[in-house]
Amino acid sequence: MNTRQRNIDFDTPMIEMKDIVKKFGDFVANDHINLKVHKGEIHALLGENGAGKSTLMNILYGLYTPNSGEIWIKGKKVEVKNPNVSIAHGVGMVHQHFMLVKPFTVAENIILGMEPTLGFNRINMSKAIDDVRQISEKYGLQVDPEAKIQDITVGMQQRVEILKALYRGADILILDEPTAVLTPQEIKELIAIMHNLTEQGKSIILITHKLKEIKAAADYCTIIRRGKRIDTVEVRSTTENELASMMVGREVSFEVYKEERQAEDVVLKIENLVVEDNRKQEAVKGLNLEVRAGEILGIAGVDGNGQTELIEAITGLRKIKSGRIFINGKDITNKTPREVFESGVCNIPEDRQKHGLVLDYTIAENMVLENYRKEPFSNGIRLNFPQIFSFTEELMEKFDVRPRNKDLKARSLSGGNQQKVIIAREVTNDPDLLIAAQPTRGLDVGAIEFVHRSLVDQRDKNKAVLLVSFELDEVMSVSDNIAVIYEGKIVGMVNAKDTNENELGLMMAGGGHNGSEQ
Amino acid sequence: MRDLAFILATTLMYSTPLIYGALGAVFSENSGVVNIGIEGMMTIGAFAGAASTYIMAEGYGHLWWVPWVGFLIGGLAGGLFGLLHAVASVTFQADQTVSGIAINFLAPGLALFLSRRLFENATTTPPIPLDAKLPRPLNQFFDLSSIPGIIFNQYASVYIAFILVFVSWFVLYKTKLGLRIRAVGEHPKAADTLGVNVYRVRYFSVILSGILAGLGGASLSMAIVASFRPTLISGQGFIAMAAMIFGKWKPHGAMLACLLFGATTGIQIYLGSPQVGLQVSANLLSMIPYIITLIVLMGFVGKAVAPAADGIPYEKGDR
Amino acid sequence: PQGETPAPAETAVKIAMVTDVGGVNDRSFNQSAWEGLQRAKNELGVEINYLESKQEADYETNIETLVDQANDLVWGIGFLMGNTIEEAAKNYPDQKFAIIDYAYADTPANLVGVVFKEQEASFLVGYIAGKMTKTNKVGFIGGMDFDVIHRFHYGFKAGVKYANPDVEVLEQYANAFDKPAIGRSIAEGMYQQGADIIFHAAGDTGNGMIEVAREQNKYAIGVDKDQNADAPDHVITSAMKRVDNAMFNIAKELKNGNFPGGSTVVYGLAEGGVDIAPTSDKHVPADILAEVESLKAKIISGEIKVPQSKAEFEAQ
Amino acid sequence: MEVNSKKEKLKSFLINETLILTLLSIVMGLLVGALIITLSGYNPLEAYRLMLEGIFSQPRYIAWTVIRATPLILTGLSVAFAFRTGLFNIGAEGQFIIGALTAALLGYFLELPAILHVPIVLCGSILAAATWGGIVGFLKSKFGIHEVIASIMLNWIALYFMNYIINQPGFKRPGTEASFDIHESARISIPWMREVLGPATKVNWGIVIALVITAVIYYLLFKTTIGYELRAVGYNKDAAEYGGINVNRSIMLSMAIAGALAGAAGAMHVMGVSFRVSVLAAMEGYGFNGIAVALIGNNNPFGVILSAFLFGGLTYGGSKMQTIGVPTEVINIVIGSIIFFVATYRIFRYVLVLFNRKKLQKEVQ
Ligand SMILES: Nc1ncnc2c1ncn2[C@@H]1O[C@H](COP(=O)(O)OP(=O)(O)OP(=O)(O)O)[C@@H](O)[C@H]1O
Ligand SMILES: Nc1ncnc2c1ncn2[C@@H]1O[C@H](COP(=O)(O)OP(=O)(O)OP(=O)(O)O)[C@@H](O)[C@H]1O
Ligand SMILES: [Mg+2]
Ligand SMILES: [Mg+2]
Repeated sequence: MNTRQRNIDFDTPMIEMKDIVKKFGDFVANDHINLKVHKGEIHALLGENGAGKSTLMNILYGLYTPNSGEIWIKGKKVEVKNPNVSIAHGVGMVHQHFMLVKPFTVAENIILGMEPTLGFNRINMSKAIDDVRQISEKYGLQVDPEAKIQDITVGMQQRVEILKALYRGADILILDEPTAVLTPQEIKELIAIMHNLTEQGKSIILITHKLKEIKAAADYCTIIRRGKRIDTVEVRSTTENELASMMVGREVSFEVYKEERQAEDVVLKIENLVVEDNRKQEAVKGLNLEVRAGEILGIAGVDGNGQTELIEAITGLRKIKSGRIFINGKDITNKTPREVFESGVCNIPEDRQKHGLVLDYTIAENMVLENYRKEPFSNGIRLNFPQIFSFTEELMEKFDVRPRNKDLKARSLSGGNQQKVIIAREVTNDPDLLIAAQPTRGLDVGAIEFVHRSLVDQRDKNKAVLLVSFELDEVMSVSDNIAVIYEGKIVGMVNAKDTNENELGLMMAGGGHNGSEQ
Repeated sequence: MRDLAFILATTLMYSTPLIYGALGAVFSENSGVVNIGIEGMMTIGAFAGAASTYIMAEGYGHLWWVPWVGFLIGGLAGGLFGLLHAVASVTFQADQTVSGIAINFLAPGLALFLSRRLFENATTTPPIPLDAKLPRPLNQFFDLSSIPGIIFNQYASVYIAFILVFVSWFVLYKTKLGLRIRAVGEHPKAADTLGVNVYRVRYFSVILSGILAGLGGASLSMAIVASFRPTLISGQGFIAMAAMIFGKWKPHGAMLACLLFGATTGIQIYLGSPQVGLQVSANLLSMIPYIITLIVLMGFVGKAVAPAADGIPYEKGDR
Repeated sequence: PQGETPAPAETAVKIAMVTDVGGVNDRSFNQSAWEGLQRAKNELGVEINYLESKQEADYETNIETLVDQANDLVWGIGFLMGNTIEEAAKNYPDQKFAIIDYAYADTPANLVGVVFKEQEASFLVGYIAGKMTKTNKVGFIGGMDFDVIHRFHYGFKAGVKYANPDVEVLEQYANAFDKPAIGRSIAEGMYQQGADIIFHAAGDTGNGMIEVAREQNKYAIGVDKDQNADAPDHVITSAMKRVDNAMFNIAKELKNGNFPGGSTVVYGLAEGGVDIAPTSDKHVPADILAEVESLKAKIISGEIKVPQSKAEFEAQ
Repeated sequence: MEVNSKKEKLKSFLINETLILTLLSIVMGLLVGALIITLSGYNPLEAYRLMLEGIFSQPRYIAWTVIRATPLILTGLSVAFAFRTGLFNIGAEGQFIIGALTAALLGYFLELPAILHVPIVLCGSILAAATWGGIVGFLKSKFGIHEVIASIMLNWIALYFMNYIINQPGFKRPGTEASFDIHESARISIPWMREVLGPATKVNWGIVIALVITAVIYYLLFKTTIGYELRAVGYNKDAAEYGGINVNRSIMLSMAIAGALAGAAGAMHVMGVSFRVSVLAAMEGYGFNGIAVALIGNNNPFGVILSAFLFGGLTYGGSKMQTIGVPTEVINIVIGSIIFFVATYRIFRYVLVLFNRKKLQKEVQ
């Protein structure tokens, strides 16, 4: 798959990190880590959630100061006190969580900190826009410099992030999980861009949890486990399974094992649903859908085709313009979120920090976010904390939430563990319909395996599961049936066993030819 | 017509100190630091402006620069408390509301304390001589009793306020500095990763906010009246803060909100004046500005959104 | 505080006062009261002290603190303390109290209420205004709609009318004692309407008015104290309330053992309790001042009865 | 084991970091005050002795401190409660006024036996102030008006409204600028305490009621489903909505409760101390001081009690420093400094770290 011509210059090390140690309090996030990246190389970092990848890169970029260790950039020892130093030495970083100022335009975000000016400190905006156009053409990263960030897609935002680095003349790019929020199409484009960049002599450090991407993009891969470097391997000569087991320290299965079973009664029924998005445009346009008990229905589709609005409409977070929604034959159209929940719908939300958790509540408090009014957690008035605590402890054990401390605030958990808390809560409610939106985004393979297992378990308990994901692999391996959404409508319905990426990709692109190259 | 001119003149006069205060709040909050200490900063500015001008006028006679220096001293005094607020809320990542409230106790306390030390135990300063007050630049062009005269017979501080609104808008939306201030207020970490010094930008903005608020206080004690009194500010700092929110954290918006407030006060005074001869309780008339403000808010203004990082202390290396 | 009597005699009389929220140096009646006590210290050798109030809740505790300090007489300054002082007098029957600006229907024996005939001084400044106006329009700015302010208001109107029935009085209440910007606006409006002299009874709010007079070179009339110093060329006179005299007199009577407990003492022109400012001769022509003197006599003799409320004014 | 952990809990409750840092802040604030007093030419020790004596030397003084603290507990609680639910209640001042006014009206115009009169006056005032606070919540949830603007406007409206009502004939006591006194039956004084503590000391049941209300609020906020909902909305509206909580209703409820608390402060002030309402020329500051009290108390109901006592003690005892001439604004400077140090508690950590580093260096040498 990785078919490009490699042009690594092994005589020119761009980055050398030697014996880096970083502690947060007593916790050792980086434990004597070494890393070497050459000119023209794409070097992947692989590790479980919380292994210390982002920490290491933040050190390289000057956001954290290491407790000990040395950093050499282009053969010179550098003390990276702050990002200004690393930027000056040609290091650019695209962060795991986007560092974009939402109300600003693309151009404003790119030039921030290095603004071209006229007299009076005035920003030379037309020059800025021209500059942005130029570099975006040079590296094949198309963007509209005058669009506001809040109005463009995540894929576009990703490009802006890369352009920010390139605008500063970076020749070493750190990409921290750049693909976590991208659609398959966008990922493909990004990998092409990365190869294009290395051809122009840039080096890239790529962090990702997706082994397929590492195989497709990277030359070398350094594996980190619990803050320690395990090994650095040549990607070409290592299989995905080897990478995964080095990272987790055990065998990981990628196949989602599930038994055949017969779907039963219709649980969710949607008729001619029309929903508007925030800008009052119709995002869902007359959609029909059925999900049955004992079935995992996957919804495949490119981001922005109405998935978000569809889920919000079902769960009561968004008003419906027309159409009807039924759960077990009961009409829940335009009911409140609580009424929808009461009728047996649970939801693993797309944005776990915005909707899924009250970050300043403890894990225990978060575990009863929907159930706090019910027995045994309260008598309707008084919260029964002993019950809430024992329930939480039980779930944390069962779903392996780490660290095992119910009194911690949700904020202090890693992303993967935050997701586990939500899944534990939603699955334990034992809903007739479980909706899972992007449930594995940003999770490591071990955690992904766990999430998939949980979804299949629900199905096996004869519950209905609606899975929405931008990852075709996930949709194909977990679902029984797949519905393809395009421009607010279901444009195709296939059995997961009888389809392939090509067919789905074609439908996801509205039947056109765009997604059909694979 | 004359009545309208009167209302307009009152509007300009009354809204001026509010505009300074509101602009101060605009800068601070756009950089992500809530400043509820505007009230205190205005108080200390009012004192420092009036007291220093009086002392200089005593010492140097009535030279042209005396009021200007006094005005600046008023601003600097406010700026000093801006610095204090910045130390607390930027360096020590204090809860910004707490620090602002502290300033609302400290600044007026210090103003009274200094006043007693300087002026024989008096909590009010002696009046500034007329020719040591700020000038009234357009005064000589219009006959005082003519309609333009009524409207434009204003102190320089009034015109400066409006110039500052434009300058603030220009700085915030057209300059490098402004881009950085707003970036720091929206997403400090993003700015930090691009090498923008978040702390320095916030220090700058908060100190500037104090200076503007201080000028606002001085515009009251050196133009509208000619002395400092303990009750001089009495809540105007809070009104200015409300105006800043009303104006959606923008200089021009805040200005419009201040003008609305000034205009309704003008209408209130006009309705209570002998020529209207309305037989309505003064207490009911006094409610007018506040009620109209609420009604306008209900009718015209949608949800106001603060800068995303407003009120959140920035800590390097935080998640 | 500033310098207690050095080596007080064993039997030194101790007098103390609780100020209103304005504080002791408010350039107004609190300060005037303190000056009265200071004069009593200098001339009568009494020991004096004060406590400032920051808010209404301080009145009671300040009074109690002064009672604890074994003062012979405790003053409350300002009618806002009326109820509190009355309660204190009932609670401490052996302690002497006095209050400025309050008259009780039924005064306890250990309490003296001191009130002023503000209307008399206001009448005089009204007369001056009525005589000196060139536009036949004068103005009055009231602070809040209080009875005390009404005395200034209608005394002034009566004085103007007495001087010249053709003179129109523009009247407006600012509904605040602490908003000079509003005082300023009202004054600007009145001067625009053609008034050339304005009298205020509005505390700090009136300050805005004096400022406009200064700027527009118009005349202003001050209140409570001689406010000429605030604008020497423009404040032509002031309706003075000699709180200092009252404080001094009561101190003297206390020292001589004839504390007028159980009564309301009224200070008018006759008692030297109200007057026009001594600096009036700077601006007011001598002939008018001479007429004012004769008016004083008529008021003292009761020949002229000055109204102190709207009802009384309209009845005349 | 059980007992031990309970002991531990109690210990960590009593000697927690917040408390220690707050105490340090108080000490620092007093030091700043001492500096100012010295600069004014007075003896700070003498001044502070007067203050402490003024608070503690007689039971009567302690009683006054309690009386002073009572309304502050409730306005502080009002602000703290709103903070906990994500709202800034800068409107406690106006809610206090509405509570006081309603108490004066009901206390004067109704004639009932005390057993009915007291609860009716109290409940009526609380209801009125809750409505007043609820308006802010309504404006916020219905029109998106920021609670800070709405509260500031309503503060002034409340002030002028009260002045207007007091001026109505039949309510205003002639010859005064205040209302008639409320009837004895509406008062919450404790007459026999006056025999003990001196006739002027207005000891009343307010403190007991305030402490009970505080406990109720603590329970409501942290132990009940309603508190769970309100806090969730305060932390994360989106997640709360997702969890089935009606966000708009929560905002209104929260502001109404905050209003009720400030209103209770106003009512108890009228029923226990002033017995009437007077025309106000300016804000009295109960609500604004409540903000300071809430913040010093770390928005914790029990912290609020302690900080209200601190605040009450400083203002009451501090006023006695005037006896040697120390001006009253020194107290404001002290309070301001304390709040400032509470805000910048990290200063102490910083100093501590520096100190430890030096010690370490010494050890190395
Ligand atoms: N600022 C911080 N303070 C304390 N602990 C931190 C901080 N940043 C990271 N950590 C901890 O350090 C560890 C490594 O975190 P890091 O973000 O580097 O993980 P990662 O490998 O990037 O994980 P992921 O794949 O989830 O992004 C985690 O356990 C995390 O909780
Ligand atoms: N102080 C001012 N004086 C005159 N005109 C101004 C001033 N401030 C702003 N303007 C005008 O108002 C316009 C709007 O300003 P700005 O671009 O900052 O608002 P915006 O971000 O578009 O706000 P919104 O999205 O709320 O409309 C500007 O194009 C400018 O011409
Ligand atoms: Mg990471
Ligand atoms: Mg979407």
